[in-house]
Amino acid sequence: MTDITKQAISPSRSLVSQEAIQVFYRLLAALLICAVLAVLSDSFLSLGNILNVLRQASLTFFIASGLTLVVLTAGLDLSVGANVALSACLAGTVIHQTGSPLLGIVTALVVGGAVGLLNGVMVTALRIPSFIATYGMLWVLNGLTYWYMAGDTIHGFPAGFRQIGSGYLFGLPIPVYLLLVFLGIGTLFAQRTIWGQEIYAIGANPVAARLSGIPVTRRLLLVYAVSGTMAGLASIIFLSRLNSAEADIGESLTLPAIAAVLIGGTSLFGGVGTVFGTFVGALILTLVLNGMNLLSVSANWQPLVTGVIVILAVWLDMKTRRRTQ
Amino acid sequence: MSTAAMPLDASSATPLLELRGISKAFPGVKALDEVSFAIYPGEVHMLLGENGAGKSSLMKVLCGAYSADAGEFAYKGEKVAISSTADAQKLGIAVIFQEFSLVPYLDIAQNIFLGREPKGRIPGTIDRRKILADARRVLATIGFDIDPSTIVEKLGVAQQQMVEIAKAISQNARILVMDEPTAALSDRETELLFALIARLKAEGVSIVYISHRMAEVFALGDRITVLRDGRRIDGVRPADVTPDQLVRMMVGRNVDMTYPRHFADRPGEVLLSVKDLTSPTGISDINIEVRRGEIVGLCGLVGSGRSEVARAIFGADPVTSGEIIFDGKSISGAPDVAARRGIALIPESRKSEGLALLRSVGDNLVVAALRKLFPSGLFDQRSAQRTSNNLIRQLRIATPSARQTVGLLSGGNQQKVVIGKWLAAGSKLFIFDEPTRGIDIGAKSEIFALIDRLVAEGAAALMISSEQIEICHVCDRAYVMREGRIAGHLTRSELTEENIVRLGMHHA
Amino acid sequence: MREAAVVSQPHPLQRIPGVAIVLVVLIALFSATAPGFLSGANLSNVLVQSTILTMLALPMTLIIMTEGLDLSMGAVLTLTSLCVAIVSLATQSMLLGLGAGLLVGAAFGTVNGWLVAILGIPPFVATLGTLGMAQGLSLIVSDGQSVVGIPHSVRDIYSSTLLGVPVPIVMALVTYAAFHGLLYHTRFGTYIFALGGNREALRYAGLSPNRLLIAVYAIGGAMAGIAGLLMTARMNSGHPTAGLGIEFDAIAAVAVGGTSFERGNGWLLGTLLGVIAVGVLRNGLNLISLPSSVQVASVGLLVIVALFLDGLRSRA
Amino acid sequence: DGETIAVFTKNQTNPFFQTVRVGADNMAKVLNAKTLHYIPTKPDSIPEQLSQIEDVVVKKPSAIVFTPVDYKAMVPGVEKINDAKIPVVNITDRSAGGKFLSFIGADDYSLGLETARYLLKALSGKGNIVIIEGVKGSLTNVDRVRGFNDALKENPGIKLLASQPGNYQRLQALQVMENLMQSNAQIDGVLAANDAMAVGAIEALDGANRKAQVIGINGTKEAIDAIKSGKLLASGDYNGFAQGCLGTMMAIRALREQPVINEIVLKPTIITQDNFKPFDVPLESRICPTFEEAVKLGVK
Ligand SMILES: Nc1ncnc2c1ncn2[C@@H]1O[C@H](COP(=O)(O)OP(=O)(O)OP(=O)(O)O)[C@@H](O)[C@H]1O
Ligand SMILES: Nc1ncnc2c1ncn2[C@@H]1O[C@H](COP(=O)(O)OP(=O)(O)OP(=O)(O)O)[C@@H](O)[C@H]1O
Ligand SMILES: [Mg+2]
Ligand SMILES: [Mg+2]
Repeated sequence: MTDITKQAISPSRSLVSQEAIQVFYRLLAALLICAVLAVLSDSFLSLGNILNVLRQASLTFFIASGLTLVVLTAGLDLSVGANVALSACLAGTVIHQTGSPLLGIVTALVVGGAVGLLNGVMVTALRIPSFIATYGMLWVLNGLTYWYMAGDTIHGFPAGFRQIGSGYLFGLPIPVYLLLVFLGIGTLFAQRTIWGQEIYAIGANPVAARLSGIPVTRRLLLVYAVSGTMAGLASIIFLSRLNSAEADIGESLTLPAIAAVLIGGTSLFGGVGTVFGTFVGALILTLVLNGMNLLSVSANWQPLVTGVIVILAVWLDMKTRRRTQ
Repeated sequence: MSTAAMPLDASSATPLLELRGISKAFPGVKALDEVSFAIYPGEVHMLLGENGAGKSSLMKVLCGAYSADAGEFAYKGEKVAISSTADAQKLGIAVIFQEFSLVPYLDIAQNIFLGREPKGRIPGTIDRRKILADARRVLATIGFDIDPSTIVEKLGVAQQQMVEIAKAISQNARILVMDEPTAALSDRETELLFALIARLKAEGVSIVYISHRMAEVFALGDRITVLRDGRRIDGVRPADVTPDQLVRMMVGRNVDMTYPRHFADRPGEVLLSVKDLTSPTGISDINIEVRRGEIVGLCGLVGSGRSEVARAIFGADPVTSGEIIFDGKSISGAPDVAARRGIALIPESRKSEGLALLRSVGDNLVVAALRKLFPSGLFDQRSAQRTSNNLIRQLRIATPSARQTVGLLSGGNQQKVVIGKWLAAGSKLFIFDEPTRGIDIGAKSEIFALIDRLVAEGAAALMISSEQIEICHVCDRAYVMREGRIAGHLTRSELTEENIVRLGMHHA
Repeated sequence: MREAAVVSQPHPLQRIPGVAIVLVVLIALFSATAPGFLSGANLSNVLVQSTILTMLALPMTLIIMTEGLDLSMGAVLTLTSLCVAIVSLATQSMLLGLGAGLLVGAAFGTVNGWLVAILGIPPFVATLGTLGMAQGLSLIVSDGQSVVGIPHSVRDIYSSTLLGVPVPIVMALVTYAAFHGLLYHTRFGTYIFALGGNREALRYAGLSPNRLLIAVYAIGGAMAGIAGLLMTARMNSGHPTAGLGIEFDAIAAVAVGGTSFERGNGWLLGTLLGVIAVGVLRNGLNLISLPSSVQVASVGLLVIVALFLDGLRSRA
Repeated sequence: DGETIAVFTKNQTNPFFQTVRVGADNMAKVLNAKTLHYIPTKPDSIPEQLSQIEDVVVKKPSAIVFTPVDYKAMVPGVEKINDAKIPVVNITDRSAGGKFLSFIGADDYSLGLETARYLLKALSGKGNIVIIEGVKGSLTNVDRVRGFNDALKENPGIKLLASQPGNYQRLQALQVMENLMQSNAQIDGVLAANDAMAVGAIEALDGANRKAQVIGINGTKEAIDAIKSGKLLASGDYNGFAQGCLGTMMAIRALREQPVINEIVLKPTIITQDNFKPFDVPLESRICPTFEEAVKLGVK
């Protein structure tokens, strides 16, 4: 037996996985940003502000968490923002017409999920590259929403419904609880179920995954549907938090969500990344914007700073990965 | 095959190129450990060793693709530096790589002369007429009759290998390295290649030849260098050794190359029965039966449609008509259905179809068995780790740990991982498509022993191999394919290389 | 054995992408339903409107062939357009303006290439980052305001004609010819195929894939600079958000034009067809005046239908 | 009769432009003409509006009612319309160049000034204020914010804490407001450059259980509902409906060779709890002003 095989039998020395290390680095970066902000601004460390950051991060996270799964399969979903807009507008209408928030929530989830499923069908059955298919879908959804809303705003929802987005429970905003719940579910799903493992395998090599007996088409449909459903969920949070919906709300949501996924260390080539990383990515992005608000930095600088952070995050990720390998 | 030039006496001439004390380490692996290696003018120098012994790495160092951590080069006795492929090319070194280095959407001519295109009249442009003419000439010298303006993407594996050879030849190299050039070639092309080697050698070109096929070693080699675990073990001449001795040097122990099997007296019940199978990929009216406890061969020439049969049975390709009955029940549909019912396919291209190259060895080993290992649907990292460590031990996969990225393993060890993942899945029927391609002799016998054990325990195997001798050694019986159809069936007693070739050829 | 030399070349018709079919259908449809669609003035309209996108989609084709992507193109176009405006305003010279645009564009392209090739950052991420930077710089240099009062020589680029052909069309044609020659008849073009198809092959051939890659991205940036001149000329002003998002149109044109995102399989003529299809669709819908929401959905549908047709044909 | 009027607006998403379009449609119906709407598919896209102009010039509508997406960058487009000799009326944002039959718009500066004054009066001239700006560089935003600031100058007792952009977007305004509340313990008033941002700011205040007087601009339905329920102090009415009506009216009158008014700058109305009733009706059932009323409006 060769030396190399002997090594193989001895149990692997490092107990912590590569992914855990990468997420740890990210948390460190987030803490560093916090430290800098705490020095620069007195109000940063107040409880209110921290809850603020968490609540703002939660919206990005809901969209980005579903997107993470899609990106893990080496796909992309550019339609999430437009999906949020359509789901929010339809759900808003249903709540208005029926007075039932529950029906509205169901509508948003169903619409969001259906749009996601349709994306999945385009990617699997029609074999259109996801990047292009979902870009097409983005405009189709925008067209639908614009037509449906005709420039109107839907607003004013029952107080109970509004609690979801703006209420508090034991001093914490309710979206933060939702965030923790979905962070848990997402992490368990990706790391602790065989479906999650299959998704990683598909992202790493779809052909090999298929020939390993993984039902690739069904898993991809699932992943896109989940991404769509999470967009539907985000639309609920949006509705209940802003108490209104209009056609253009999705426009500014997609790129930050993608940025959060990337800052979180998920690779666009598929097969690498974690939902928790995405959470930290959303947190970093929100912290930076929050900091710029607190320090009254001109908004002109925001795109530039975001761009630099995305590049820096991915570059550092690659650097640290190579070193620990 | 007889070769014209006599092997040179190593002591009487200065080597054309000498590598001294070359070391190269990758994270977790010492690929080369103070290897010295000399190439003399006009010789065919065989480089042997197990999978992962460091052969390809040494050649990559030689051609400047990898830079060595330590060691030096001497060209005709003078010290030189080879720090880039350009340096190597200046010294007249050309390589036929184990992994193809062709560009899919360029034509054959552009591929052959990549980086050395004849200049056109306008600066920066290519003289199209000249490049085609030159390519035609090179293709003619290797006896490959094809239009050089054909896009490489459209070529089969064997044809691509021929282009690869043409590309290396066209550099008028003084040292030509061939890394397992015949692994993808059929007999005809192999013969062409051997004739070419003889001609080049007569012209004084030195050839370094890496192969896992014993027959080639003795047919072609003037000298043999054996590597093991990144170290040079010995340099010998073919006349001075027996195959068994060579294997011993490579593996460090005795290996029985007749692959002993426990043939069952009585075949078991029918496990797979394929009836009149036709598929759009070009196979028709296939009738095959495989019983428990059997290894059934599927042979024929490259392109005869063996892989297509395998894929159709596994559900990877669609089926136009016919029926596949597995374990008493009709089966149709996708690979996931077949896999769940207990069929395993070890595909022919491990890199593109068999492995997730960027994932770890462990991840790849359990991927086909997830459903079996974790029936609850809940995945447990520890138990997955245990399974993969067991497989690594059982298959003697050379890897620093289950966490190693599978793409960094040597070719043979990658192949073991592909086979390993189906062992964990507990399949009943194993379809092997060229399971030993690129695998060293030691590993080969291990794999055959493994297959033997599987079928002895009640599984069955359908095995595709281009090496007829393997089919003859290990199969209970075999089907021979020709042009997408079953041309004949050979029982154990009829199973000889002559019979396979006779049935497989045109108008036999 | 099968005869080695028999390799079936695809029928030339097989190369026609779905978008060509869609284009023919659209032209037939609009000719029948939209009065004035076939008039010379309108056709010239469609072509002139497509020029800026053409000048971006062609280099985008090369970039996608290297298995890359340039999301920053729209933002860089915006920035170069502003640079053209600001510099030509300050110097009253169109050429200096163009020079500034080219310089800034090529600089951004080079940075993209450097990030992708040297730092090894995935193209999507690298160019998403530079998108933000270019957008930020646009806002900062203009402080969010339009730049007006630029010299007439700039504006004339867009509105004058050469031998009766509008100058933007001439520029686009020259660009197409240049890219065609570059990709199919030069060594550099050959290497672009190799950058996406098999980068190792380049390395073994003694060429530096990194330098080539940087060059490809730099060309993309420089083209954004030239397109920036057209854009400024068209608006007779510079504006800090004018070009945002156009990169997606360029990518869509490349994708429907039959260039795949893998293995270096690119087709410039297909890209041109894609650009024209987008132009014809927008123009025709304006002429028959369907509800605006239909127009919003139309490009999305075009992309999906064209690629769906491609999928059907490749399976048949 | 039967003239087609091409109406150009900036986007399909802002409720304000919907009121413009409905106004134009209502007026066209009254005068027996037809409208065709041209709206960029990407909100406020300059190249798209330029292309639409080029396409429309081929189609040759009887007249054009035009809102430039950018008042400077669209000048070449307007010149194209002029070259094609199609009569064109400028509404909402005043174009920096080109020839128009008339201009119908609101004065963003006085709108900002008056609305801010109303709020400052409600605060009795003292307290802490934040401004939430619209899209940087857009004409409407520049003038509105200038109006806000001038109103602040008249009240030395007022302290301006911050002036941050919310890009006319509800969510961004909400988040900006949340963040500003962290660094400022006491905020008494919020000047928002449109209603969507004002409502976003109110949601942020509600969420933090804090109170402040908020004003917005546009007089949208949602703002009126908020005024009704006492959450919003006031909204400056930009009168998009009247702009759409009057723009179309002038275009059609010019075609029919009737006299037109060269310029109408609608005076700001501050919609408050006291006067919201007339605005609280569905758009479609609102009635366009007559020419006689318009004449009165046109008088400076
Ligand atoms: N780029 C690399 N990074 C890390 N390890 C590598 C790399 N290339 C080779 N190795 C390791 O170096 C060792 C030697 O590999 P090499 O490819 O030279 O073997 P080989 O003798 O050619 O084997 P085979 O017969 O299977 O082709 C193996 O253990 C392999 O895993
Ligand atoms: N002579 C040839 N001309 C063109 N293509 C060929 C030729 N030979 C083989 N191919 C291609 O090579 C691939 C392998 O052939 P195929 O799978 O049909 O045969 P096989 O009997 O399974 O051979 P293998 O032993 O390589 O698996 C196919 O894609 C086939 O199209
Ligand atoms: Mg090797
Ligand atoms: Mg085969």
